[in-house]
Amino acid sequence: MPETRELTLGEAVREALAEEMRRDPRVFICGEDIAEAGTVYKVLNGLVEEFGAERVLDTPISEAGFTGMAVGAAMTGMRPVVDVMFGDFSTLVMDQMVNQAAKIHYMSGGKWKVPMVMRATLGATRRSAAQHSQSLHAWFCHIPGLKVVLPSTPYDAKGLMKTAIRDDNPVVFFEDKMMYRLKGPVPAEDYTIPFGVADIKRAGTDVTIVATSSMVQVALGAAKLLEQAGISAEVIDPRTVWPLDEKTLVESVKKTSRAIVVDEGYGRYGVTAEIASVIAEGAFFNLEAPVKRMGAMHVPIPFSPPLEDATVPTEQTVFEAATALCG
Amino acid sequence: MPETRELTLGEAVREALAEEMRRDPRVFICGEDIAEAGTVYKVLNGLVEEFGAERVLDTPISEAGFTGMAVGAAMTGMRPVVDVMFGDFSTLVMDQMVNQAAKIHYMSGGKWKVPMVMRATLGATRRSAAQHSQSLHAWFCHIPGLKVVLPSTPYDAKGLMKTAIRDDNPVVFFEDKMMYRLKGPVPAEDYTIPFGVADIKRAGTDVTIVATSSMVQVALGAAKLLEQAGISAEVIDPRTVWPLDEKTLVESVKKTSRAIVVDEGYGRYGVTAEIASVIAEGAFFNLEAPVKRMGAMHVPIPFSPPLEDATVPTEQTVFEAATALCG
Amino acid sequence: MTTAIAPSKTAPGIDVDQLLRMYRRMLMIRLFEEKVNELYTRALMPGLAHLYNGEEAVAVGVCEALKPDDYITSTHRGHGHCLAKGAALDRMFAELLGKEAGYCKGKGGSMHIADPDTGNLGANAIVCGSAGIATGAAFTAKRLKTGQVAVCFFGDGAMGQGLLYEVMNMAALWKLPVIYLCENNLYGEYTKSSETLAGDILTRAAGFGIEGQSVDGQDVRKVYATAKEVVDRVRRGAGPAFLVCNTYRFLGHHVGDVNREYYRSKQEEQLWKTERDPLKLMADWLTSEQLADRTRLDRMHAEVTSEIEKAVEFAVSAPYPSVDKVAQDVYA
Amino acid sequence: MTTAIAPSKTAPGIDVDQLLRMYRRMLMIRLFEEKVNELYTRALMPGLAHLYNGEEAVAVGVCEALKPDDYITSTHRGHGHCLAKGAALDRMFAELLGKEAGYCKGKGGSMHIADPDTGNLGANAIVCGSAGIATGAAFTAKRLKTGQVAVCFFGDGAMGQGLLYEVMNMAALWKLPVIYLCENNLYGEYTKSSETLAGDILTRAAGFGIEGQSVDGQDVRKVYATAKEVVDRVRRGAGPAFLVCNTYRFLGHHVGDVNREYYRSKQEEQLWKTERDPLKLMADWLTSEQLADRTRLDRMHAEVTSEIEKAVEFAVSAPYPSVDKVAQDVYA
Ligand SMILES: Cc1ncc(C[n+]2csc(CCOP(=O)(O)OP(=O)(O)O)c2C)c(N)n1
Ligand SMILES: Cc1ncc(C[n+]2csc(CCOP(=O)(O)OP(=O)(O)O)c2C)c(N)n1
Ligand SMILES: [Mg+2]
Ligand SMILES: [Mg+2]
Repeated sequence: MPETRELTLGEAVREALAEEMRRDPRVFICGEDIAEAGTVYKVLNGLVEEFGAERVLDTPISEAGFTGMAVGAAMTGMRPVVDVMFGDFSTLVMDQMVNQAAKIHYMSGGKWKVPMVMRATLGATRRSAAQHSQSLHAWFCHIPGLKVVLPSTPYDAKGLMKTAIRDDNPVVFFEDKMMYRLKGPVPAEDYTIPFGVADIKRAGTDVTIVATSSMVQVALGAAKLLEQAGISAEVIDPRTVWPLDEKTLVESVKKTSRAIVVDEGYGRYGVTAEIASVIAEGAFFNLEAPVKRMGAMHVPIPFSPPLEDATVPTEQTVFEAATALCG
Repeated sequence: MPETRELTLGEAVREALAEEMRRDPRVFICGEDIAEAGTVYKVLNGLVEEFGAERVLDTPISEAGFTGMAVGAAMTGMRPVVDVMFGDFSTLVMDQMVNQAAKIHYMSGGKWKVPMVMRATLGATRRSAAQHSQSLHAWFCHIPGLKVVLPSTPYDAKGLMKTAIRDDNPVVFFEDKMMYRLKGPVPAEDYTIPFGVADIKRAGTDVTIVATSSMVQVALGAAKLLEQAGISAEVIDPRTVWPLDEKTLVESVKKTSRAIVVDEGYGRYGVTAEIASVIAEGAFFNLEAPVKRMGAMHVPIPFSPPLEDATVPTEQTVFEAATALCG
Repeated sequence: MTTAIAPSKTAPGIDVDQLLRMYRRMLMIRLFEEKVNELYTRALMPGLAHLYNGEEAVAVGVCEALKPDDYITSTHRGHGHCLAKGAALDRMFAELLGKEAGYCKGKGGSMHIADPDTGNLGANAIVCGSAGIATGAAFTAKRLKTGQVAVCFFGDGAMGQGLLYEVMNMAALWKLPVIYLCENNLYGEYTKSSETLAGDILTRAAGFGIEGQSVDGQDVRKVYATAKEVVDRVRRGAGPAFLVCNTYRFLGHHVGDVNREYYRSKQEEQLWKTERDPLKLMADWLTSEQLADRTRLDRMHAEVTSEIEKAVEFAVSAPYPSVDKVAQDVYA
Repeated sequence: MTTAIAPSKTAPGIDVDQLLRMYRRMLMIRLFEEKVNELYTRALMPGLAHLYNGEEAVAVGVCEALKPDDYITSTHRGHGHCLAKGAALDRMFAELLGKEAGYCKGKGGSMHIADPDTGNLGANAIVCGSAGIATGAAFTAKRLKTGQVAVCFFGDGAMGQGLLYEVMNMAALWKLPVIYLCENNLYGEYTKSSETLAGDILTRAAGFGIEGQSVDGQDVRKVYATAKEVVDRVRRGAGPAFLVCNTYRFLGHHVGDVNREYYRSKQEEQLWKTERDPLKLMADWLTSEQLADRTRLDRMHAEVTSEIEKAVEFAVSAPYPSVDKVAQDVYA
């Protein structure tokens, strides 16, 4: 029987990277404080020891520069993984990711390819304040040419990271900071998870909760509370928000006739809007109530703990929203 | 009787800027090729002659740098207007606009203010290819602390620009390149248009078409075609996508029970998703069909004319969508 | 209070009050940071903080050369800058604890202290994020002819950010009264600057037409003297300047960075702490020059300690903002 | 075909074939651009184009020093680079007209010509947008030990973009085989570079530890000789280099920029066109050195003209891509 261990999400990401680096000598990682330091969250600990400083490359604090360098390296035969320490610094790499990486394949009529992965973190409630707590993945989803991955379990993180590295396109991979220590079973053998395939994390019949990244655990917690209240919630994780598995989401809502979309990005003009629209259209004749959207409050994330805690959806608020919806 | 002239949208923007610069010595403009050249679209022609090179300031090709400089100038008493030649270069100013301008008021507990305007262009079909044709305003709408303006007529452009300059917050103002020569009546006397107030550009009863910027003209054209087909379309322009006048949109759809949202940004994870969600929620019990979303195709904008023309909504495609919706 | 001494004992244009004030400010920062570390260790402070221990002479020497309404921008390692520019201890602590009485009503925290009253445009958690802001403040000062200057503090790590070069170019073109102040403490987080910085910092500034110089950042008198000269020159309209202060952070990158041996040796730290401590250097000099005796310095230590205790007490017992405040201050 | 001449007449290591080839390439670019202008004027070309007239010696001299599989990145003003690196006239024109037979199937257009077969990583419509890409290509070359070099072409305007400094720093740190090639034509769009560029370009490079030099960009022999030396050095592993080619664009910023007197004088243009035309300079030299006579050059002119005519014909009559192609090539 194949071996399955409990790994943290951070370990799962590291293992995926290590295995891919062993498999393919063209894979390398670059970013700030990733070598000896193993990143600020220690996710990459040990990699420089195994693969050396040429493949686990500490860069200057030059997000645009090293992302741009990765684009060129990807085009010419390498498979770079770029480490952007905080997703908030996405602001600095947008030109390289959006005007360059995302468009080069198309602009060149399909001749050049940009097989690279940009890893970044997302998520609030670490008391890191407004410039270190954002979840800006919606920006990338908006851009044709990019794929956007939001793993929510160690198993998914490993499988999706491998798929990302083997993909011939630029892939943006967001890891929730608060989930790095989340444990879960991860097979030891090689496996990948295809993009565009949602995962039903919990089956249910009364309400569909579509949740991404960190919010999957929140949704599962809420589902437990709901169960006690006699409401059966189905929790679906799209895993990749682009490509988006519209079919699975819509099918579920056709069955449950009620939906909540929970994402840690800002609620306005964000991921919840797209997913809610997809559901509202696809399950139009089945919906018993409007799709409920839950994202971060439309405020810069505050530092003060009681304020910060109020900005993101919680088990309790999701529970309340679901009971209201089903009431 | 107050004088009203026909001005182009470009002239209306220039007039607003000139009047505000006369009114308030703290207002200045900076950007590339804006002084003697008056911008690549000649929108600012004549301003440097009237206000001098200190207030109409040619900068190096340093979008991040001069936007950042404007943030600091705004904080300390000036009222900068930043000219970002193409909205595609938004990629370069995201850190200054999003991590700095948008958050400083909040992070400082309300103490510092950032009264600045960032002007940029949007829109395709000028055969400018993938890096000069995007409409990236959705990114800014997603960010608390910013306001986002999309004028669609000379009248609106002038009144909204004045409001933007007098606003104490960072405002992002997108002008459609293809509309600079659009003519319309503009009063000569001072007026402003409040943010967050949608404008019903055409009254109708059968279907609501919410359209932004360039798409307003497209929607109005489609409405004429629809009229011939016996369908009465109401065309609503939100004018500011943040703050968003949800009430006017929802009220209209409650009346018509059918809605189309048309925006030139990419269709996925963009402006149409938010507006469609707002309508789907607010007019849930009145909608006879799913809200139809129409945005740019999910492809980098191609250069080749027949391909490019296929990427954006047109009078014809909006007409077809509306007839299908009402059929 | 001024001890009578021969003027020759001090740098030209600097009197004993000033020297003692600088020492006191450095001491205040040191004890503040030690208290922050303690609050963190005792789990009384939310999040993290980047301490300034070891670098006190830089902020203090530079800010001593500034007028109250001159502008500064600060960094993630910003407590020292804020205090040196005149921030009050109690509101600093309150902000670090996320309390309503803090400088930013608890919304900013350690990395975002801002205060218009002391010309503090704000600390910034984006490395180099404030280079544009400082340049813009200088732009305003020049346009409105206010006579102010702006000092942009940043670390050696910020030399990696392209923004810096964009704004230096503009500042030079337009002769803006801004001073780019690089605190070169040899590390960016857990990586040696020598591994991330090619060429030479001052030549970089020169490439943009900006005069640069460097100074021993552990000697507050030298920092002050150099800063004074630079600030005066910039204020007179000579255009921007670049000043490198060579310094060292005694502690971790942030309060949680305790095991540092994988990126720098204990010996190196020890050497700086014993030989190059800005407080010790200044105390020794003050006493050897007989500008102050140990008793006096000890008394000062006691005074500052008690000020800090009071400030912490204030902050600890101050209330959090009520939750409804979360949606305020998004728009002006 | 080689004329027998004393080797002393040519630069060391350069023979007559090469000299004539360079002349022919320059001529090809010149006539290509003239045809583009004509296509625009006759409303046969969609959009705009940024012509390279006057700067031909730069692309040709530099690319002559490269191997076929060396990399280049190009700019909005990129036709010259692409042709110099070996692009075919017909597919160039086809791309400019948005035809399926173009280098990018019509999807890229004038500002995005790319071609793996000639090592062309792509023109870029973002000023300085390809600095990262070129540096990354050099990174690959170094890692895979392919012996390739990468040349990053950009204009003086790109000196305003922070990205350039970020990647120069890394290229210097890691000794990457990349050449930053600044085409200094004195203007960025409608603004004089002297108004937007503080300090000194070569000092900037030096600040990042990169050796720089500048050369007369109108003299293709000098450009070639300098580029050859630089390319060889870089290829040998000396790390990145910076080369400024001083040049001038004879026409507008783009084809529509016809009235230019508000930003530069007719006299200035005239002077460059008459005194500093790279084609004229080279033709004069070739004839005065008796390496080629006027008849031969005229014949060459006729040949190239007819090649261009054929290529244009091909492009004009080639079909547009069918509309269903619009959704292809978004993802690999
Ligand atoms: C743009 C950006 N990239 C990365 C970080 C993460 N980070 C925070 S501090 C730091 C090191 C900064 O080093 P330096 O500028 O030398 O300041 P020091 O901490 O040494 O005072 C890094 C990489 C950040 N905050 N902003
Ligand atoms: C980032 C960015 N900003 C602005 C522009 C608009 N623009 C196109 S070309 C150009 C001038 C470029 O000047 P230079 O680099 O000197 O090249 P040249 O045109 O002189 O060859 C500008 C400002 C752009 N394409 N990209
Ligand atoms: Mg440092
Ligand atoms: Mg130029």
